[in-house]
Amino acid sequence: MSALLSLQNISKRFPGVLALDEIDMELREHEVLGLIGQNGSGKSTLMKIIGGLHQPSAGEMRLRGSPVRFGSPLEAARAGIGLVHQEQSLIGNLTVAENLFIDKPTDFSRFGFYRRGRMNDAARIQLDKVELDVAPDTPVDQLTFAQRQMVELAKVLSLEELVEGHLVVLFDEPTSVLTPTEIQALFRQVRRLKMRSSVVFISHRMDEVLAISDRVYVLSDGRNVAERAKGETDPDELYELMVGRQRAGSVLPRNNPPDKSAPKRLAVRDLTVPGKVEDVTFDVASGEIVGLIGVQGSGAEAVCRAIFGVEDSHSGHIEYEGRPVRVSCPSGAVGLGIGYVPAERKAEAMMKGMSVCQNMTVTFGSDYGYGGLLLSKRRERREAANWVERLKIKTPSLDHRIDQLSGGNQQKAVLSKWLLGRSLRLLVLDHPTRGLDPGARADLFNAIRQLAEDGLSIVFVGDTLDEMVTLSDTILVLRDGRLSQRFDDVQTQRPSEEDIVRAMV
Amino acid sequence: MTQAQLHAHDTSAMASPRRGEAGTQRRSGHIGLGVLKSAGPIVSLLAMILVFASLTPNFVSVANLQAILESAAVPAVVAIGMTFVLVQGSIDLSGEGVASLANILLSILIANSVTANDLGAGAIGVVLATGLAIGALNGTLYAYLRMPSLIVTLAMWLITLGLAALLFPSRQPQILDSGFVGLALHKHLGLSALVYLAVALAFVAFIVERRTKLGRIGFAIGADEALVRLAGVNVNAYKVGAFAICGCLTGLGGILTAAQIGVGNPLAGEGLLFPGIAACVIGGTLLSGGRGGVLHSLVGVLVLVTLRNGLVQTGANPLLQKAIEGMVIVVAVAASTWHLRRKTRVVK
Amino acid sequence: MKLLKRISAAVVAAVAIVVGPLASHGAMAQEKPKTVYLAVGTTSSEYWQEVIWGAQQVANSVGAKLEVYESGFDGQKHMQQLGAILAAGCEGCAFAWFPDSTAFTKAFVERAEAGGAFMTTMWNRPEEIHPWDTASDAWIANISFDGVDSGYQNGMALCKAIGGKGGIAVLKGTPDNPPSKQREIGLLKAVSECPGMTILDTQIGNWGQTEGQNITRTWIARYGDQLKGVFAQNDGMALGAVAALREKGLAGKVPVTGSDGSSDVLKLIKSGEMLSSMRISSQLHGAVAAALAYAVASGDLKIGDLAQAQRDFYLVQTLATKDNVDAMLSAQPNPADFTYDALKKNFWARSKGQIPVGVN
Amino acid sequence: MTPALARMFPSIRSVGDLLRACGPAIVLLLVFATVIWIAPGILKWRAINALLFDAAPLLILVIGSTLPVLLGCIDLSAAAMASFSAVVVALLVPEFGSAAVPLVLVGAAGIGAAQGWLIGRLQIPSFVMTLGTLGLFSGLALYLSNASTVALGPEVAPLDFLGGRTHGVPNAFLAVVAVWIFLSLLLRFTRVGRDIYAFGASELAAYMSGVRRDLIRSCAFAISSVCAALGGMMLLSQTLYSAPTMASNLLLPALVGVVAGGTAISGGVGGLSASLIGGLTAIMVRVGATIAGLPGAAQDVAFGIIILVAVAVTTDRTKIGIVK
Repeated sequence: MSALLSLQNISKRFPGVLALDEIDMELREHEVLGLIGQNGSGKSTLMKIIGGLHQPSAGEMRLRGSPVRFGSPLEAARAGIGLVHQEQSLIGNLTVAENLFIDKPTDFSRFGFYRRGRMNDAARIQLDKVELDVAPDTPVDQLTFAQRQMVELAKVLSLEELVEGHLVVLFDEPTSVLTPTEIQALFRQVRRLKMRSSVVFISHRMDEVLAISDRVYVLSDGRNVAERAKGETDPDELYELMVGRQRAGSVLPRNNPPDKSAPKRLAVRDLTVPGKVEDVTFDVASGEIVGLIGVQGSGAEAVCRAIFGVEDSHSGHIEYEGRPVRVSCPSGAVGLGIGYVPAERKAEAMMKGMSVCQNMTVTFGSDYGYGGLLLSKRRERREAANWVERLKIKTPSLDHRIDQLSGGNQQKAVLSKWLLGRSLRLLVLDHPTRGLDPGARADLFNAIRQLAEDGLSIVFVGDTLDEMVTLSDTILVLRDGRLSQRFDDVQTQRPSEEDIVRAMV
Repeated sequence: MTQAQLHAHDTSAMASPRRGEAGTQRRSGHIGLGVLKSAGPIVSLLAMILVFASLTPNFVSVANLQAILESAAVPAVVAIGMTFVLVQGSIDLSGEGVASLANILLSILIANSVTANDLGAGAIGVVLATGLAIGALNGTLYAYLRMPSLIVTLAMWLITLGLAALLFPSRQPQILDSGFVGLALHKHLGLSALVYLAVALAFVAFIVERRTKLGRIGFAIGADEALVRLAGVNVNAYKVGAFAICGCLTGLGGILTAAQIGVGNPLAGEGLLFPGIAACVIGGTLLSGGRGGVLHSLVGVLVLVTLRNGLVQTGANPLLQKAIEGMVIVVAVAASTWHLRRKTRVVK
Repeated sequence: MKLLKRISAAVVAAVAIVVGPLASHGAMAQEKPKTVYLAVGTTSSEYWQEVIWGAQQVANSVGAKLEVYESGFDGQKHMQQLGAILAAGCEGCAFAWFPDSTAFTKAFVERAEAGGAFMTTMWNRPEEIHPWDTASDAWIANISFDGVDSGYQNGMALCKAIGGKGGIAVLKGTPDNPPSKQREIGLLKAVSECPGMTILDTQIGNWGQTEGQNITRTWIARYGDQLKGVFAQNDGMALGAVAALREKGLAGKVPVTGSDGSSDVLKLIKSGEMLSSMRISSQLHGAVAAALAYAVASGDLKIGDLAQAQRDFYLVQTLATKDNVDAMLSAQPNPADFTYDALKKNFWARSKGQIPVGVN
Repeated sequence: MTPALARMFPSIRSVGDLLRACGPAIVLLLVFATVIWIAPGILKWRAINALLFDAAPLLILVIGSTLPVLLGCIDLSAAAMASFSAVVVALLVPEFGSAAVPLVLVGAAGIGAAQGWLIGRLQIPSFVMTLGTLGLFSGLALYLSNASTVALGPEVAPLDFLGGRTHGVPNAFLAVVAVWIFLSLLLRFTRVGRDIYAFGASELAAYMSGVRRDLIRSCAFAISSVCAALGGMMLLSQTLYSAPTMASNLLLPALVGVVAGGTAISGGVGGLSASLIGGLTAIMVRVGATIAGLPGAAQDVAFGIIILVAVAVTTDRTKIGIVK
C-alpha cells in the first residue's frame, strides 16, 4: 500500500506552547489509522492541521506525493479531506441539508440564492447512507441527539459524491457520547468507507481503537512516541506508552466500606421530572458512592440536576440529613452542602478567562474570609494551593487561566471548587470523566474514592460500566426514566457487566 | 469485537446547554409562513387592538388603519434592516445618525430650494450607496478589528449625526422634486407608495432571509458563531453583509422620511433607533441572535405603532405616553419570550 | 463641490482634535473683548442659523471673533462648554447664551458671575429669578419673544379661519419648555374669546416634523370632519401637520398655524396651505443678545444703569398671514442694520416691553 | 516582573499586555496633553477645579453604569433615573426637607433592585428591560412635574453640601471619589464583588457554582440606580432647578465612559478605575474640542472617532471569545 497522506516534521506553535513537535506520520490507502494520546498530547491539533483549520508552523504535508497546504477547511474539503469533530458541529437553526453542505464546495446556490430542491435531493442520498430517515429540510434542533450524530457522519460521507478519487476522513473522538448500537453503526460505516478512503480515528478507548484500526500511533506531549500494527499490541501496552505507567492497580481499593446503618444523608422518594424521570426512589448514606447508569434518555442526568435544583420542575420528596428539603436553585443546594459537577464543563462549570484560583474559590471562598462577606485572599489562596497539591492539578500557577489547562486538570479544578467547602456533605458528579484521558481518569477516581473514605457522599453518573463497577458502592440502573435494577455492595460482590446491561435495555 | 464498554447517556435536551434553547424549543426557524414560533407577539397585537377598539369606536375605522400603516412604513424599513444584524447576535445603534445623514444628503442632492444640485433619482442612488458604505464600515470595524458592535455603532451614531449637522445648509432645504415627494402623497387604495414599498421590501427581505446564503448563514452565526467558523465559512464577510444591508435600509428610511416631510432635516432620524430595536425584540427576535426574523420584526413594528396611535386615539395623558410605552415594551417582550424560560437560560 | 468642502472640513476638524491643532485659541480678557461667545441649541436649523448670522454681524462690526457652541438641546453639554471656556480664564468675556431649559439658567448666570464674565440669555428664564436679583453683576439681560402673544394671535387667526366654530387640535413642543407653555396660555386666551372654538386634543410633538405628521394623521382618522384646524406650537410640527393633511388632500382646507416664521412656512402661507405663523426676527435676537453682552463687556454700558425693563424684555414680532407674506418673503435683512454701532443707538429700539409676571 | 507583581496583575505577561492594560490611561494622558497644548490656562487650579465640578455628575453615572456592564448587562435607564430622581427630590423637599435626599436614594436603590430582579424573573434582556424603564422614568418625571421645571426649596443640607467645596475642592467630586473607593473595595474584597466578576465571566457557570444570580443582578442594578440618582442630585445642586429631561442626554456619554476605559461590554473584564479613566477621557475630549473652538457638529464627529480609536486600543480581545 502506498502512502496517501504523509506528514514530515510537522510542528505547531501556539503563543507560549509547542503543541506539536516534529511529527512524522503516514496514512496509507484503504487503511484505518488509530491515534491515541492523553489530553493535551496534540491529537486534536494534528487533526485540525490536516483538516485545514490550523496551518503548521513548520514541516511539510504531502497528499499523493505532492506538497499541500490548506488555508481553510473548504480547501481541505476540495482535496477530499473531511473532519468529524469531537463535539457536534451542527447548527441548530439550520436544516439538515444546509448543515450537510455548509463546509463543502457545492453548486447548490446561484447568485447567493439556494436551490433547495437540488440540495435536498443530494442530502437525501447522504442520509440514506447512514440509514437516517428524516426530511432534509428539518431543522437540526428538532432531531434527537443520536440522529444528530448520524447527520454529523453523513456530513463527512457526502464528500464521496463531491470529490473524485480517494478520500481522507478524520474522526476526532466520535464515540465518546455514543451508545453501543450507535457505535456499531459507526464502525460499519468506517469499514464501508475503507473501500474508497483512508481513515484516521481518535479515541480514548483503547479497545475501540484496536477494534477498528489497522495501525496505531501514540502521541505524547506533541511527539510521536510509538507506532504499532494491529495484533502487535494490547490495551495495556498502549496505556503504558501513553501515560508512562502501569495500568493495573491504578485505582485504589476501597478500604472501609460505608456504614449503611448510619443515618441517611439523602433520601429521594418518588422523584419525578416531567418527561424525563418517573418515581425514582433511593437513599445515599454518608460516605457512600452511588453510581447511576442508563442509556441515553434514561433520566440519570435529570436525577442529578433535580437534586441540585436546576431542573425546571420536579415533584416528589427529597430528605436531606433527615429533614425534608425543597431545592429550587443551585444556591439553595450549596447552602445545604450539596455540590454538583456538570457534564458540560465548558459551558456550566468553568468560568473561562478567569484564573484557576478564581474558579476554585467562587463558591466557598468566602468561608475563609470574615463574616461571610469580606474575603481573605491570603487564606483562600492557601486552601486552593492545598487542593492543587492534593489533586495533583498541573498548572503553572494559581493565577493561570483555567481554559488554558488540559481537560483533566480543568475537571480537577472544578472538583476542588466543591472540595473547598467545609460544609460539603454530598457531591453529585455528572459524567465527570467525559473527555478525560485514562491517566486523568484514574487520578480523578482516586480523588473521589479518597473523599468518600473521608465521609463525603457521592452520586455519580458514569460513562462506562467499567468505571461504574470500579468506583461505586451501589449501582442504580435507570431505564426510560424509571429505576430498573439496584446492585448493592458492589465492591464486595461485583455484578457482571451482562447483568447491568440487561437492566439498561 | 468485544464491546466491553457501554455508555450512559444524557437526555438530548441536556446534551448541549450551549445551544440550550434549541433542545427545548422544538418548532423552529423553518421555511413556510408558520414561522412566528410563539403566538406572543400576535396575541399582544390583537389584545391591544381589542382594548383600543373597545375604548374608542373610531379605532378600527379604515381611515385609522391607513394612518397606522402610513406611520409604520418607515419604522418597518428600518426594523427590517436591523433584523439582519440582530439575528447574528450583533446590534447596530447608528440608525438615527445614518437616517438623519441620509435625509439631509438626499435633500441637498435632489432638486431643492437651497443648493443648485439636481441629481434626481441619482440622488437616491448616492444616498443608498452612502448608507451601504457606512453599514459596511460598521461591519468591517466590528468583524475585522474585533470591537463590540455596540461600541462601533455607538461611535458611528455620533459621527453620522455630526456629519448630518455639518452638511446642513443655512436654511432648511425644501425638496422640489415633485415626483419624489409624490411617493408619499399619491395614494393608491388610500395608501401611499411608501407603504407598498415597505411591504415589497419586507417580501424581498423575507426571501433573502430564508432562501439565500446571506440570510441563512446569518441565522447560523447568531446560533453558534464558533461552529460556523469551524465549518470554514467566512463569517466576517457575512457580518459585513448584514451591517451593509442594515445601513442601506436605514438610509432608505431616511430617504422615505424626506419624502414624507418634504424637507431636509438633520434630526430626521431621531426616535428611530430604540423603538426600532424594541420592535424587533417585541416581535420575538432575540438580541442574542439566531432566532426571529423579518416577519417577527414587522409584527413588532405594528405593535408599537398601533400602541402610539391608540394612545392618541383614546386620549391618554400625553405626558404619560412614554411611560406606558415603556411598560408595554417590557410586558410584550416578556410575553413573546415566555415560552423560552428555563432555569439554565442565560439572558444578558 | 460645496458638499465636498463640508465633508473635508469635517474630516479636517476631526483629525485636528485627534492630532492637536497647530494654533491656539486661548482668548484672554482684554479692554475690548476680542471674542463673543454664543451658545445655540443646534446649528442645523434655520432659526439658529439666523441667530448666528445676527450675532456674526455684530462681531464683525467690532472686529471680534464669534465662537458658537451648540448643545443639541443638552444643558449639560453647554455647562461643560461654559466650564471649559471659563476654566481657561475668561474675565470680562461677553456671552450670549441659550439655556437649554429653565433648569439651567441660574447655573449659567452664576457661573458667568463667578468667572467675572458678562452674559445675556435667550428665551429660557425661570419665573422667579431675574437679571436684577440673581447674579446681577454678570447677568445683563434676558431677551425673548412673547409666546403668549404668539399663541393668542395664531389662535385668533384660527378662530377667524374656521368661522368661530369647530374643533381644533394642538401640537405641543417639548412639554417642559417656557415658549411651549406661553403659546398654550395664549391659545387658551384666544379660545376663551372665541367660545365656538374647542380644543379636541393636545399631543406632544417635541417640535419635530415626523412626530407632528404621525399625530396629525391619527387625528384625521380619529376626528374626520370634526377637525377644523391644527394649532402647532412651532413651524416644524406645522410642516408635519401640513404633510399629513396633504396625504388626505386636506392641505389648505384645514388651516394650520405655526410659530417662528421660517422661510418654508412663509412659502406655504403664500400658497395657502398654511394659515399663519408668528414671525420672529431671529437675526435681531442674536444681534441684540450679542451686542448687549459686548457693550457691557467693553464698558460701553454699565449694568447698574439699566432699568428692569431693559434687562428682561421681548423683541417685536409680527404675525405672518397671507396679507403680509409677500413683503416678508422679499425682505432681506440688511447687514448694516445689525452692526454694533447701529444697534448701540438704542439697544431697545425694537423691544416690545418688559416680560410680564407669570408667563415663564 | 517580580512574582509579587505578577500575582497582583496576573493578566500581564508581555509588553503588549502591559500596553493594553495602560492603554486607557495613555489615551487619557494624550488627550489631556493635547488640551494643555491648546490651552495652557487649563493647568490652573481654578480651571481644574471647575472641570471636576462639572465632571462629577457624569463621572458618578459612569461609575454606576459599570456594574451592570461587568455582569454583561447594560443599564440604559441610568440617565432617565437621574432626571427622575432630581424631579422627585425637588417635589419632596417642601414636604420632607433634607430627608428627601436619603429617601429618594433609598427609593432608587429599591427601583434598581426591582429592575435587576425582573430581568431574571421575566428572562428578558437588560437592554429591553432598561429601555422600558427608560421610557417609564422619563414619562413619570414629566407627569409628576407636570412637565415643568421645579425650583429647589432653600436649605437642603445634602444638596448644599454637594454644591459646595471643601478646602477648595468641589464636594461633588469628593463624593465621586468616595463612591469610587467604596465600590472598588466592594468589588475587590467582598463576596459580592467576586460574584459580580464570576457572573460576568460566565453566568451559567456562576449560577451552577451557587452564585445567587438574581441577587447579584439586583445588587448591580441597585448600585447603578443609586449612582444615577446621586448624579441627578449633583446636577440639581448645580442648577437648583429640576427639569424632567435635565440628565437625559447623559446616557451616551456615560456608556462611552465605561467602554473607553477598557471595560468589556460582554462582561467580566474591567473595573471602576478603568471607568473613572474612561469617564475623564470622555470629558476631556469634550473640553478639548470646546477650547479648540471646533463647531459642535464636528465635536460629535471627533468624539466618535476618538471612541473608536480608544476602544480599538484598549479592548483585550484575548479574553473575549466571540465578539458580538
